[in-house]
Amino acid sequence: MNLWAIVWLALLIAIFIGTYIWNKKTPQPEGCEDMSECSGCHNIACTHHSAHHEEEIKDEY
Amino acid sequence: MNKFDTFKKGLFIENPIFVLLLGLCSALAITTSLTNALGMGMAVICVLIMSNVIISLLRKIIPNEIRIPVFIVIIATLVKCVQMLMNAFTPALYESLGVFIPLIVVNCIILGRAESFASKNGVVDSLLDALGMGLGYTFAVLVISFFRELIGTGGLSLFNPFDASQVIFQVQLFGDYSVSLFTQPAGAFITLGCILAFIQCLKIRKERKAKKVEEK
Amino acid sequence: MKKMITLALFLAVVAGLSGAALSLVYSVTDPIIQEAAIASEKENLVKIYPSAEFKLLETDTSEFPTIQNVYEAVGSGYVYKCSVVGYGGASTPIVYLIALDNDGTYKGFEVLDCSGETSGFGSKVAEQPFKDGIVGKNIGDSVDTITGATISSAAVTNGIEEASAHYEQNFK
Amino acid sequence: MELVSLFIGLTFVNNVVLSKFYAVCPLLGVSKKPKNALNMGYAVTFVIVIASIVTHILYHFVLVPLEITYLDLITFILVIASLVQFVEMFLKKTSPEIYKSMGVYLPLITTNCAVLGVALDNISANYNLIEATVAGLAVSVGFTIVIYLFATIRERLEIANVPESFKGTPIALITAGIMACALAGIAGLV
Repeated sequence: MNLWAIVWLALLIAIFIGTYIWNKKTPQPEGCEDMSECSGCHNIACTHHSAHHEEEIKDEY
Repeated sequence: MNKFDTFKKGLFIENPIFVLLLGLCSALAITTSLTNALGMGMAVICVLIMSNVIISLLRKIIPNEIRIPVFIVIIATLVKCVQMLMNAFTPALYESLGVFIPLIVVNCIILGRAESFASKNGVVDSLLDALGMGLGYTFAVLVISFFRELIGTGGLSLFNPFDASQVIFQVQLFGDYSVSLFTQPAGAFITLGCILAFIQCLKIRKERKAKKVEEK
Repeated sequence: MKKMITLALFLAVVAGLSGAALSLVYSVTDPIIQEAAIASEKENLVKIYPSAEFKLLETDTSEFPTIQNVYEAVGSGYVYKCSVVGYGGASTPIVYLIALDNDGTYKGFEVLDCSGETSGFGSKVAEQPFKDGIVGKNIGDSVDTITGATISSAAVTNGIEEASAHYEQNFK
Repeated sequence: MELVSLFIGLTFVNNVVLSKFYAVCPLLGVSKKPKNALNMGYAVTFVIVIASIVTHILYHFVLVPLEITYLDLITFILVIASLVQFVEMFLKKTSPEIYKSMGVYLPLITTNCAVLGVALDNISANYNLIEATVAGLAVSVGFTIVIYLFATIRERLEIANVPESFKGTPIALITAGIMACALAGIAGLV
């Protein structure tokens, strides 16, 4: 059981979660809210997907 | 939504490839032979079931902000485990699928089902949904590779994914009239395009019939 | 602040679990994969080191494009599997094994595939005279090319030099 | 010289979209207007080149020495995902107008098979660092060219009278198939 594996994984996940939250915190520049063009695809991981919008509304209330 | 409904939905109504158009990258690439398609389908089913079950078990514990990163980590771990197991126990299949086993991680089906279904429903529902989606994927991939292999090589052959020597069935229909374009990448696009067109045509005909019934 | 702690804690748990799962599966499957990797080359490796036990080494060979993989014959030497582009072009490379012994000599040389070369000329790399010109020499000595098949034999010797360079760099 | 043949090989001969099927989802999903397709191409180019450099360095200087090469897949996917998040945050902060044009496509790149595919191919073909960067560049240029051409063709398809059941994705797939045939024609180039 290689200890380095867990250390390296923890570091990587920390960086990813750090940039993920950091990116969520930075607000959208003013003229960019209506990313309407990207509606068709079902790619859940894409933060413009509808799933993320409900979540944002939930966070605000 | 009774249990059988979630299972059936994955197979036909919301088939990941034909309807939701997810995971096309792997679907087009590995459908050169039935064995590849079966092997890939089994791999996707394993990963999908494990990831849906684990995610639905953990859904209450995962803090909401970091939901997607944790899902990506879980799915990447599972896919690497499946890849290592396949490399050890089904080497022939592993060779033929090549880089597309690790690419299951970015296959939108897995993350899609994890995010939209498993993180909101119970374990049994997620399991059934994973099974439905997995079988839907395998069914779609088998259909595509059926056409591609039949037209491309003029014959159909299915080997046992676990040891390549054992032939399940092998039939050679029209050897010298085969259009070898269909085994090449170009054929994959055309086959999938025609299948989607056929499905769209069925849908349009059904709508037209429904409209006619309303007018009467 | 409390949010940070729960995130960090959760992160450590996820890292631990996935690291543990991965290394567990790795420890189970790695020997089997090694065994399979060796098995496919075994009948050729045994020709050079009849009694040795082999291991597939995982070393950085990105500086040496011709080296495909490196086997260690435990206790006696190292065998390099090289693939070079001969007269037959990139689509049919010459693939061969070159063995370097611990006592600094070329222990063995086996050509696995030179089907791309012109028969009677390039295919001479697989015949005995060329092999005798290699086996027994010290590592680093120049290997003379075959008249009439300079491209193929030069490609092979170039691969042998890369193997010896890697040998000097890692195992000397 | 063989860097150039590597470049041509990856850009045209085994183009990442049409013959290795690495990024079919973005090709069908997003490329409606050529200008947007080009913006997406720039975003993908930027991410792929950096990702192939970072993944190559991490693999050879962290994973191999520590003998944890079984972590390669999870390392690559986490590196790519955090790179995408970082680039998006960086664009949001520094230049809104670039973010306005390119920002839409950045989250898509995390699940883009091309980025991870290139990183894995660089390792399995055991390129050194320069070749890995050239491969990254070649793949992204190939991707951008294909997605741009595809967008222009699809623009015309909107006004062409396509049979009822072929409208939308089916006709797009058929066009991609024909493009793949054209590309297969120059297979012997390298």
